[in-house]
Amino acid sequence: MKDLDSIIEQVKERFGDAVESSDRPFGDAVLTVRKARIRDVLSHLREEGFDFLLDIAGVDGLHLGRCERFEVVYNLYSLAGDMRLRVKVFVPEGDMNLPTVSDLWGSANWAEREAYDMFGFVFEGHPNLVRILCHREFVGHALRKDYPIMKGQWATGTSDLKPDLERE
Amino acid sequence: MGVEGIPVTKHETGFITTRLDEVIRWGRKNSLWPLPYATACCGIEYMAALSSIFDIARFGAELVRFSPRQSDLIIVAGTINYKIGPVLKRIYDQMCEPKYVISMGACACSGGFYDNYATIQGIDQIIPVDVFIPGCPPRPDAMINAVVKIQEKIDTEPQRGPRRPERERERSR
Amino acid sequence: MAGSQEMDPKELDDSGPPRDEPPAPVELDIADEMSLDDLDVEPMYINIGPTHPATHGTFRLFCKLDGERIEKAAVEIGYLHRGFEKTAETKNYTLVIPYTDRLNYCSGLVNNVGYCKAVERMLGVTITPRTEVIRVIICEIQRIMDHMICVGANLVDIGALTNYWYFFNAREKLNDVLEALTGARLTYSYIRVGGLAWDLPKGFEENVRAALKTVPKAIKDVEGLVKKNRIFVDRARDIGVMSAPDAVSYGFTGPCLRASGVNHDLRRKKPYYHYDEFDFDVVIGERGDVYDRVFVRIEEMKQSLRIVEQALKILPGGPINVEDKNVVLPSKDRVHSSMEELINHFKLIIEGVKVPAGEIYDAIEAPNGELGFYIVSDGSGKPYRIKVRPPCFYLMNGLKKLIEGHMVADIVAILAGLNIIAGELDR
Amino acid sequence: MPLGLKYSSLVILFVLAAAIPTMLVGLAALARTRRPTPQKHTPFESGVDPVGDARRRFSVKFFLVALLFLVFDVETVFVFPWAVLFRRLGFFGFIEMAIFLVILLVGLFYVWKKGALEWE
Repeated sequence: MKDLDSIIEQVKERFGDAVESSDRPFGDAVLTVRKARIRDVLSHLREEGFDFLLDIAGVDGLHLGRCERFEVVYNLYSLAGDMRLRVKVFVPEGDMNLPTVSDLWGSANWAEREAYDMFGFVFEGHPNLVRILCHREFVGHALRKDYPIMKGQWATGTSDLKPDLERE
Repeated sequence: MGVEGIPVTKHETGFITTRLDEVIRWGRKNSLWPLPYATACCGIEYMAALSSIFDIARFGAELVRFSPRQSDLIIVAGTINYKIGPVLKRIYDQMCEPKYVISMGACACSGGFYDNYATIQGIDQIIPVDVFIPGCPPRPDAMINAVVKIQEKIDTEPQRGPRRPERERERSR
Repeated sequence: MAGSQEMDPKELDDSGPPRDEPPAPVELDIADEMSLDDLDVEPMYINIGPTHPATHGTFRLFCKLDGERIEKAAVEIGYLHRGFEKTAETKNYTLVIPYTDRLNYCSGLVNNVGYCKAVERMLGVTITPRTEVIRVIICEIQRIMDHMICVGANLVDIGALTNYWYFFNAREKLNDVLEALTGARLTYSYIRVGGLAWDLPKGFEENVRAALKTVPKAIKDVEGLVKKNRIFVDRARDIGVMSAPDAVSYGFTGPCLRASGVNHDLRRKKPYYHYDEFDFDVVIGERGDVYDRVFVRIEEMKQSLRIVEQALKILPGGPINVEDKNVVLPSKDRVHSSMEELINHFKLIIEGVKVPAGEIYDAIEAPNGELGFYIVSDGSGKPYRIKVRPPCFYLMNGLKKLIEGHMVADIVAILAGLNIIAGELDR
Repeated sequence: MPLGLKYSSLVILFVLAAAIPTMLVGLAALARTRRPTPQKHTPFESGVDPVGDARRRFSVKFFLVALLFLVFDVETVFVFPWAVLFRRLGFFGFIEMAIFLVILLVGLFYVWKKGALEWE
């Protein structure tokens, strides 16, 4: 099993400019990848032994003053090599779609639905991209920095799940 | 027949006479079947209240029914957010009269410390509530005290005929 | 149509076939024209909604049934979404601690420890040995209590009610110990960034040992009732089987992953807080069905008992808080006496702990699995973004694959085996 | 013994059988507070909008299970009167009932082997 640095080196020279930077804040390995090649990097890492996709975290960097506003963080873990790696993607506000990875890992299915529900990332190819936490009549995306914290929205009824059966 | 709390007149031949209302009140008071609307942490404290140490069975409220048709006391234990609001409203509507509501815990009473876009700030915005229990989560004895308060409320109400017609001001959204 | 000869009765009685030879069988070839599957089978849609004994009030299943067998299922959650992550962005680091209590409310202290461990690593603060061992003790006690609620509720859903009483009585004894320590029964908020709120009360060790005596007895009672019980074995064996590769792909962690035979336990893989010094073994199941999940949890309770015994033996003395003035509040008497401590006290309270800018992911082995906190901080006293990695979310993600093909009655067993806690599921 | 007295226990049985349900329902009708609302008449489906109505075709296997239950339930109905007179019937009654039970046991094994008890 290769160790973490050699895998990062391998990803760097294989994908070249797609890998923007790789640093180690507080000791965690983080790889920042360009949006265009995110799916290839992730499937490559999947073959490298990162069989756990622990979490997909969306971040709205409105006040952090970064190059792009949004950011999606894939949190990977390799069971055999006991290695943790975070792959970050910067997503501009205008173009929010990303390729889905729900066919690589089963856990991505709901993680992407939550990122869509909370931030509005559109994951192309996701079998059933609908809201998961807020109710289906919710307008807007709750965890964006410009969404007022106190703006509650009433739900008039419960959602009909029959179309969900076929899509999933 | 030593059933305390019921005004009875004893006759030498051993049978008693009492008003029908009193018997109905005694029956209802001591067999409140709760519908545990336990969504969050208060649900665990509600389970503790059901367990044999705090033992809510002493007050007759132990038989937990999950269908609104068979329950006459709904205990909302936990946070009610905008997604489950319509469900709670429908369950309350489908309960048969006479029905009582206990709002258990700060989240149910006033939204607790979740004052944000997701939580309904108090279930009395959607259903009329009889007894509020403060606390996050309230101790099981506070839960039992609420059931006793409901029983006292039953004591002071007419048991037959239209009940609280004016109270049914349902601000359904 | 099928060649049915017209037999008029007159001809039948005199020239009928001789008595001993049976009449030629009439082949009815209706069967092969109408095969079974073009009978118009009408699927039955059933909704096992939020208010249902099996769903503990907070999630909803919509199933397409063929008789009793489930063909397709749609799972909907979000009925306890309380906006924790949005509210946490408006609170400073210390004020978020009571919110983490309500994530997995069956074991509040483990969430506190997980959150504070992430923040402490960001601050670069190493906590005192006494606090580490105290955190290990209360985390293991909470693990026992969480498993008790899960297994108790699981067996109630399957129908074995008495185990619920056995476990809840033992749990009350443990809860009294933690109530003496923290003052609360469920939402403890006892851990602080950089240490603990206050030190252990006198006689804590004896109370813990006395309370822990009731646990093996309760476990023995429940195992006696359930381990070889024909009904339970039929309801739980080979029901909701999750193979190891699928469990890994769906992000299963904790008892449900170990029940599928994968040896992954953060306390062994990435030992924190002296876990490598305690000898306990990681409990592994073989088939990954409901039976294994229940009994992996029961075995884990026994291992946690061993850990607490060993931890109580090596409990060191010394301070419980880090000697770092911009992390931990100074003690009250010094605040009243010296001006500089007073200023430090107010600065810490109002602005909160100043965490250096950056991002971190730190995970802890919670009773349900790997509970991780991904914290982004912009250097101010308030966290910029907290993303919780809830183990239940990914267990629930795998539920659809678990129940399809099973019977409606198995949903209840599988659901309860996963121990879904809504506070952590919907945050 | 006059005719009426001989069958008096039967008459009392019918009177009780008629009296108890009517008394229960009657008292309930007397004591309850009646307030029919449209929401109360919608079917309860765990709190969400009900899907379809209850009059749907369902699998024949349910009918099979119901039939099996009926057969063995009626069997127990026959066993009760026998059990009451067990002493007086003596050995002859025992043999009679044993034959009756064996026949039904054969039926049960047949059903078991045919797999009607499993759901599939």
